[in-house]
Amino acid sequence: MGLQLYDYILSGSAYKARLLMALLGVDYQPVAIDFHPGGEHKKPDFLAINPAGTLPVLVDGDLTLCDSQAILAYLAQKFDPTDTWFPTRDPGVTGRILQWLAFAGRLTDTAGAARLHDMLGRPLNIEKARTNAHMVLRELEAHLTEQGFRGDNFLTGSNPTIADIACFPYTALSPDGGIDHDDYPAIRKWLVAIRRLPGFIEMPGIHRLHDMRDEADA
Amino acid sequence: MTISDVARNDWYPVAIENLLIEGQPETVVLMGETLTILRAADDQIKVTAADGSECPLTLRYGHVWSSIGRPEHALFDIPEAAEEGRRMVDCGPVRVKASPLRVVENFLDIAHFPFVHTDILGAEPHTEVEPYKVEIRDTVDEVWATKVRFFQPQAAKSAEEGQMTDYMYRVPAPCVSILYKTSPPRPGAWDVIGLFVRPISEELCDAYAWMALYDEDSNQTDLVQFQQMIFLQDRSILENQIPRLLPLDPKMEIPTRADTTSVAYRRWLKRKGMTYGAQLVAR
Amino acid sequence: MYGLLKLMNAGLTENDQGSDGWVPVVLSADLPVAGVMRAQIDATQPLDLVVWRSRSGQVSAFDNRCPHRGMRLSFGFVRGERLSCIYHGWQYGEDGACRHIPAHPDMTPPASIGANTYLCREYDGVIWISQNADNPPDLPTFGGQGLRSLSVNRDEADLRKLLAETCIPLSGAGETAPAEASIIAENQTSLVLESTTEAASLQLMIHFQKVTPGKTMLHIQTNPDLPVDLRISLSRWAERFRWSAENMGTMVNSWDASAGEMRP
Amino acid sequence: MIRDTQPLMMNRQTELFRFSGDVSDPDFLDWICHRANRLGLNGWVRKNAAGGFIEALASGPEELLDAMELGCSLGPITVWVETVVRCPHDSDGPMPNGFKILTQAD
Repeated sequence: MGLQLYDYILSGSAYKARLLMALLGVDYQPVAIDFHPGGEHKKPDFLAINPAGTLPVLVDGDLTLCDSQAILAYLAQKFDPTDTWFPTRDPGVTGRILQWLAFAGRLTDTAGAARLHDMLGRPLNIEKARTNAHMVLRELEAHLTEQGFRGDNFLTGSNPTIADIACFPYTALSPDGGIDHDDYPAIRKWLVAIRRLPGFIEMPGIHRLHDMRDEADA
Repeated sequence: MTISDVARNDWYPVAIENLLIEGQPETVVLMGETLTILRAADDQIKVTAADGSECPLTLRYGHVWSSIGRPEHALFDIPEAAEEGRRMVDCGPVRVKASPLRVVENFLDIAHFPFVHTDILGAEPHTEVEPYKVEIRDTVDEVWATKVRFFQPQAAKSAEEGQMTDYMYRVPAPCVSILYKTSPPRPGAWDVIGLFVRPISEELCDAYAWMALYDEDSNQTDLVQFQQMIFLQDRSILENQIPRLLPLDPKMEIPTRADTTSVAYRRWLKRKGMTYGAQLVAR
Repeated sequence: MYGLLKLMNAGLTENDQGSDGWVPVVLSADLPVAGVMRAQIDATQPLDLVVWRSRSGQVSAFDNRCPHRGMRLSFGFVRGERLSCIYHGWQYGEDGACRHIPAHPDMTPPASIGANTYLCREYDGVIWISQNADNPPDLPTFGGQGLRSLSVNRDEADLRKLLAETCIPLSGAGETAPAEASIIAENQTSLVLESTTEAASLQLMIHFQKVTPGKTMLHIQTNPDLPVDLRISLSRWAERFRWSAENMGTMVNSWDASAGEMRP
Repeated sequence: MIRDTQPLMMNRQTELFRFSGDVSDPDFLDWICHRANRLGLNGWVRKNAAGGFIEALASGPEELLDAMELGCSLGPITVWVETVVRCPHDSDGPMPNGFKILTQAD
């Protein structure tokens, strides 16, 4: 049996796994979980798979992984023969990638939470979440600005890694939670760079780049 | 602000019937008023206003319907809901920071398919909207658009190539739109997709999608998530139209023939005096 | 001797009345080819604009509102020399005129259907907007390099005051005596900060964009050809300035030791 | 801003529009004129006092005449357009350049 991904179409975290598998050309079997409105992720059948009741979950044979960042690391290690998505030979590079994987969690807790509030009506102190999300986005903007000085388009270098995939969804989706990108020119350029990657797939709230289909101008 | 009678005295969705758990009240806001929905131990569902008074109640199409006023009419009928062989799918509420009327109007629009639902409901270069028929049916006081055809790149999961798909649209109430669409497994029949909108305020609403499909194969959750995917593609559009209220005076806009349903809907709202969620003077 | 580069022409004098009516909205490098962005300008009539760059590099600014059904054009996309609305794909040329309506592909739209346009000029690494056609651009010349833009939740006047009053070491760590920066030129849109030591001279030009009440965007340029670590130091200086401004305090007068070193 | 007038490739046609209903608000004429100018149509609009309706002659491509009908059928909030009747008009006389309001004297 191949890979199975317990998935929810509107989950930015599940999208991380879908996106990396698309970029790596990995086949998998999606299993849709009725997160909303059914709340299936908190019901016994699903809790038997992931007691934490969170999505996504990746199952590969006997292995079950319940954290989107861990899933990215696993997929890259197992399926990326070029060793560019999660290079581990240089401890400094590995350390920096792990730092951004942890940072992705802060995006989920702030911008991701604001989105769940605004989109699905989940209870939250929304003003606080938005303020905190802007603080996190300012950190990301500052780092991407410095990467730009170095001539690097991505979080840890000139190539994308799982760090970029981990931070991309909830940054790109933040307008769904009332947090726009007007103040963040470096983030805007980075989001476009990721959307231009060969094999990129979209999700609701992240439209594709229609400009890639260029037309002859009349 | 005062809420016009036509807005007050109508039915709105307040909950999904199946998801109400006995003894666990849910609260929602309907046009600024907080309502509590409770399935009691005797399995009876009740809707109560903040002052404790009981609100009108109708259970239909998988949803709990209520009102902050006194509806003088029964909830609109969807005859297809009673047809044998259909599968009912409740897709859940999605919140949108826009006028409920904008959400309904967008649901009536096909010209955006190639740009907003790319490669699903539409695809360039198949962008042309052929003339279709729109009428306000006075006998039932509803807006109908018929003979709507649009190119769909992948009408069914099994379909290899795109094809022209037929649609009909029906607006039986200001905050409700019903779409009829060629059923892939039964080419002669229509699948029915309803959008039931609850105004929270004039610029904020919850939209519940509901489907009655001829489909024996698909996984229920896959169907729900397909519909959520489509609606969430629309959501960022709806939240970024200026103004947030739906203009009843189109002075700042340029409707063309492809917008005929939109104009008919707005005319109908104007005639009914449905001003909740509407902008009266163009700015 | 990068630090000794002089401004070729700061373009600003104390008496300069500035370029009335022209507002900076983005550094050139932050609006790449086919880029589309939103810019808000706080004015008597607050503006919500879309600013975009065509394939050939031309920049344009319109009201951020599709004439068809009001969708924000900043969600749109650029193909060739046209901006398309994301909602129904209506296409507009750089002059704002509608060129194509996908739902009616055989019709040539009349020139009278169009987006409301603004003057948009790219000048010396910054993109400027004006509503006033009678007012020719008299924009600052700096000849510098874009550093970054950042938003600050304070009014422009507060920021200018803070910049004027505060001792701001612009030079990097490792200097024996961090120099104080002073404003050497200022006009209505911009100011130039200079910091000179024996080893180096640094200039920052800061252009102000009033975004909304209480919010200002700073578009910052520096001397050209600064090394990466110094640019990082200056970017971090800008962050510290923002922190200071937003927290009502005075500028923290110490250099972040983790910032880049300045090596003569 | 001055724009080059584009050549209209489509067949231009001329139609007479009659808007009836509660159309007495005098500002409706301005509204119609504004709409026609926005659509680049040539022609005129006037009040037919005797008939209690508004009539307009408009010339342009069919799609834009349709847009004219749609926009005006909704109109400003002070107006209720019950019906719009359109009929082709063989106009031998010169059409005005642009669109204007005809007063009773015209």
